[in-house]
Amino acid sequence: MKAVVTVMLKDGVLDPQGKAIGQALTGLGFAGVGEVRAGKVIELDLAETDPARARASAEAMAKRLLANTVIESYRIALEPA
Amino acid sequence: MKAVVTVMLKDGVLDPQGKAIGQALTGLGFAGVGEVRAGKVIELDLAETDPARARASAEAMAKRLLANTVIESYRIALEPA
Amino acid sequence: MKPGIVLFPGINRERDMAIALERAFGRKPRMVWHTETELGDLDLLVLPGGFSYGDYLRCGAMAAQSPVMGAVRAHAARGGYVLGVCNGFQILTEAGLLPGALLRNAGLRFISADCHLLVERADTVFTAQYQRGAVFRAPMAHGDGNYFADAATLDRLEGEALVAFRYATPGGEITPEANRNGSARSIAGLLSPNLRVLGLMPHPEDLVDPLLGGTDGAPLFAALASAALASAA
Amino acid sequence: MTEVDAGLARQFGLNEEEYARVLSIMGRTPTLAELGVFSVMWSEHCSYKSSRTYLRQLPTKAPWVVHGPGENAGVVEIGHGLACVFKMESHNHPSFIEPYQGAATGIGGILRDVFTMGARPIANLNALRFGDPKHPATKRIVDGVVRGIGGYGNCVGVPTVGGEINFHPAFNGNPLVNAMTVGIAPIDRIFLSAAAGVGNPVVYVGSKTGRDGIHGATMASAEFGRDAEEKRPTVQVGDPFTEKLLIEACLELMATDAIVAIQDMGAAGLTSSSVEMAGKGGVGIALDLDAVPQRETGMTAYEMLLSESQERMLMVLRPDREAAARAIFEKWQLDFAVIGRITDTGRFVAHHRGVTEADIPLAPLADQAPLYQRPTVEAAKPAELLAARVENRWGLADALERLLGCPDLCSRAWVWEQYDSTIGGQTVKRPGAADAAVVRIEGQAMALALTTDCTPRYCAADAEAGGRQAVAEAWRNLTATGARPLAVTDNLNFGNPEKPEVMGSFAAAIRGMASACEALNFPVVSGNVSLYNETEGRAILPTPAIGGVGVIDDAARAVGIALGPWLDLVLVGTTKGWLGQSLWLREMAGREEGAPPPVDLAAERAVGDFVRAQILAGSVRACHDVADGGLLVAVAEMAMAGDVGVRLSTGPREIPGHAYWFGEDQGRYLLAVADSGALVRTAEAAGIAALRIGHSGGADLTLPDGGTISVARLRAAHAAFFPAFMGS
Ligand SMILES: Nc1ncnc2c1ncn2[C@@H]1O[C@H](COP(=O)(O)OP(=O)(O)O)[C@@H](O)[C@H]1O
Ligand SMILES: [Mg+2]
Repeated sequence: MKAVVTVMLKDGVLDPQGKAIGQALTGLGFAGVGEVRAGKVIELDLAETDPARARASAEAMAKRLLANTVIESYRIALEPA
Repeated sequence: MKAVVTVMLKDGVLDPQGKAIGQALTGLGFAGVGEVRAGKVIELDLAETDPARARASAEAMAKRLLANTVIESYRIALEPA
Repeated sequence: MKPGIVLFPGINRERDMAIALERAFGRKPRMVWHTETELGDLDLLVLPGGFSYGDYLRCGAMAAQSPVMGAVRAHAARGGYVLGVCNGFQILTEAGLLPGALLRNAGLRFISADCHLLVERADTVFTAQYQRGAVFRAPMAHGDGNYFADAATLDRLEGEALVAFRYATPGGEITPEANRNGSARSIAGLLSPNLRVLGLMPHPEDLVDPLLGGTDGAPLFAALASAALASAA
Repeated sequence: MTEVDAGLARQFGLNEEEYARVLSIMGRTPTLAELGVFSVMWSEHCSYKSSRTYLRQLPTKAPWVVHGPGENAGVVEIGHGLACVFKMESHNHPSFIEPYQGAATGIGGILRDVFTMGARPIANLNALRFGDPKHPATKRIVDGVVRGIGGYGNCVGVPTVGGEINFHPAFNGNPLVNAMTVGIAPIDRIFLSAAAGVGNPVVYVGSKTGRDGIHGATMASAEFGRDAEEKRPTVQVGDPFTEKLLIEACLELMATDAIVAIQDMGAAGLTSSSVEMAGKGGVGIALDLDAVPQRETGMTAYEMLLSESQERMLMVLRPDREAAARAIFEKWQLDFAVIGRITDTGRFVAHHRGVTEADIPLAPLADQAPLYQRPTVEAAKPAELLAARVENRWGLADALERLLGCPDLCSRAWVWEQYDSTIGGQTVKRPGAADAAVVRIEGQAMALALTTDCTPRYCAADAEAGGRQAVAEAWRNLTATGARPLAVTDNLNFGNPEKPEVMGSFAAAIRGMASACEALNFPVVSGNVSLYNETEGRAILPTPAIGGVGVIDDAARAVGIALGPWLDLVLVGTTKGWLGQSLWLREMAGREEGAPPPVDLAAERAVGDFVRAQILAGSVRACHDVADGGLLVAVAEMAMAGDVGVRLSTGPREIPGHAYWFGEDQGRYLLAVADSGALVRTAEAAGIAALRIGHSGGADLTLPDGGTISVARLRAAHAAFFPAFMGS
């Protein structure tokens, strides 16, 4: 299966990149742009075919390496490979 | 509405970060990890409430700034704010 | 010709560049703020190194969208001279003034070290005071200097001989070890088809003073200055 | 609403006695915000309550000292109408919790301490101590800290030109990240923090305020109800882009006459900056917290007063210059808000949503701040370890190769190649090129020499000797480039001050530092104290890190360590063969024993002044002080830097070979000269020990015990550790 792990800074943690992107978009004349948050996405091709087990191992990878849980939160989405 | 713009390197563009993550995961003992791709995600709070128009402006932002189409492709997902 | 340095928020090598230009031209370059749209009588525009907009999102992406870039484009279209170093090179590619893009260094780490550059062309206003095939030293200081373009573009660049410099060994060989950031075909510097726009990653402006370890970078600025005299005459 | 009582005060770090003092000052129960203010102002970090009495022992004066301790950074005169502004500060705990952001925000904080005073930062250094490379956490911490320092420093465009790194198991759970910034300012344009001018606007500039790093106590107190989650103190994230804009905007404003006083918002942010500014000025200050630029919604007065959001400054302006100042900050796209006024009440007052959240008399807040004379116990000093009592089973070549490859002596290129060391176009001696970094001052012939030094293993064995040695080594490293040492900043990293043996080592280290600063006329002008550095209840090695600054009037006269061919190598200074606490003893014999090498301050000064004179006279091609690893390691370092071999002569018969070549006797330098005869004669005439020990040439090190090893092989051994350890 394919697991898509999205890693974002936790709420309340300063996101300098998102802030700069938001200012730039407004500067380019895009109206109605509110808060902008920037994060990472990691797409994993997993040999695992069972969704539950695939999610579990993606979960473990996120905790262990993909996300820095001191400042980041993550979410996982599964797609058939 | 909320627009989530996901930006990935195009196939054929070397992704050393994805490669390094893949190696690290295997090194940590995670089995069955195939190709790994690393990308960016930008979450935008938009004042726009009409999905079609929200998507159109996110599209324009991606083309203009958020993605460099020489090396990157992007996809847009909309969520109710 | 009159040199100007274009300043974007977060640029930080403008002082180094101003020193190198003043040494060669004998006069201070004009500083151009990113919101200016009238460049007056400037005929060399330099986009210096640094971290415009913090290198957030993509190096050079936001700077490439600033008001002054319209004027820079027009200047280039008129056949004016443009030099982009490091972040300046990244901005030129993001603005489409040079092809390709600069990706994260292959090793995923910032590299601050001297490199050696093989001169591929000595028949440009930028490189006239180097010999073709000569090798010179320059400090590099970047995290995203890994030049990328698709195969077709690379072949065209080679075919039209638009590669100005390649990473090489001190002896002038092109090797993977000498190409520390992983650039395609070891490309360190690129020219526009009319040879009037040059972008390169390393910093010749930081090697123009014997006290700082050498003057390998000086010929680039001397060449521009003497072209200036020629055009003035 | 949270109930304020002794219990909550305890959670906020105030003991009964301290809370009683709060009650008597206030004459009532303080509000939550007031309690927060007292707790941070009276914290160890802000009040120096355990260390203050000792810091007073440090010499802080010299004719060239313009501002000593007490300002945001120290200021010394360097000539040509210029002043050098510098300070060192720790970010140890944050760097353990989140290595990248902890180190990055440490750089941001020390930069602000320097440009707050009107100086353009021209160089950064960092003194790092990590745990055992074999400890599972060490690699991650090294990676994050190095990336963080580079990520912030490279982006703001200040060259990182030097520093030091040690590894030791005592730092496993508590790395030390001490960052030093050096700046240059016109001597008549130094900005201070003492507020003045009743009615003058108090202006906030920089980033918006969030709930970053709010007093850890907040988390401890459960009373915050439903949305406790969002109120958790969050790790501070650095924004070097905003810092760069802040530097340029502040320096642009400082070129005008708009600023009455200015202060960075460091630890305890808005509270400590406004309290310090008003307190130093002997005035009062009234803040309107509704005007504070806020990043998050629903922030309370308590949160705004204690937030440690980065990249913020507080200024008192001349009222007639407010508009001009605002224009500058808007040009740089930074927040600019008038958040209060200077008053004549002598009180710190904060209003929020129509409520007076804090109203504290400033004088007692400062004067009655706790001051402790903590009990001290000083460990017995270890006896000298006689060389004769240490048997040697290794040839010089084998020992040298192993020492050069050990974590404490190996090449740091992997680290400094991630730091931009050339930006600014003034770096005369880059990392690795000389004993101190040499950075020319733009538009001048003169340059600064910069170094950081401390040998924690010496301090652990004998804190007084170690403190003295740290100062002496900094002085020596500056001298070895030809520079005239001017002053030091320090960063005193120790364990829990409530433990008598920790406080004893602190007292002893200060004594040692003070004696060296005195004897070398090398005053302390700024610094920082970091206590409670403990690993699982075990204290770190005492680490009084010293940052040294010197000046060399003609940068062209500065020398490095790179040896050229066909030169004589002359050892200047006295060698006894001191193996106690040496790296040879630890790495080869596996023993960490004995007294550390003593520093004879009179000899130190005489030898150093002699060496400097020789360098400035122009006869010295290269110079290197003899430090960690001893004489043979110093020779090898010069050979590797110059990529040339050396043929060494046999040492004195009376000293065992391993003690002579690897002993760490202090106060010694290696000089490379064309004609050793002349040098040795002048030295003798001056009563200085000088001995020709070898001659350069070829590609090998030819050793007196008959062994030979190629410089190429030494380089390989030297370069191997970091890439192998970090896996790249
Ligand atoms: N170990 C020390 N030696 C000398 N001066 C010190 C030391 N520790 C702190 N200081 C001085 O005390 C003052 C307050 O230090 P600190 O709280 O770190 O300042 P800031 O809050 O501006 O960072 C500064 O002037 C600093 O130089
Ligand atoms: Mg300060």
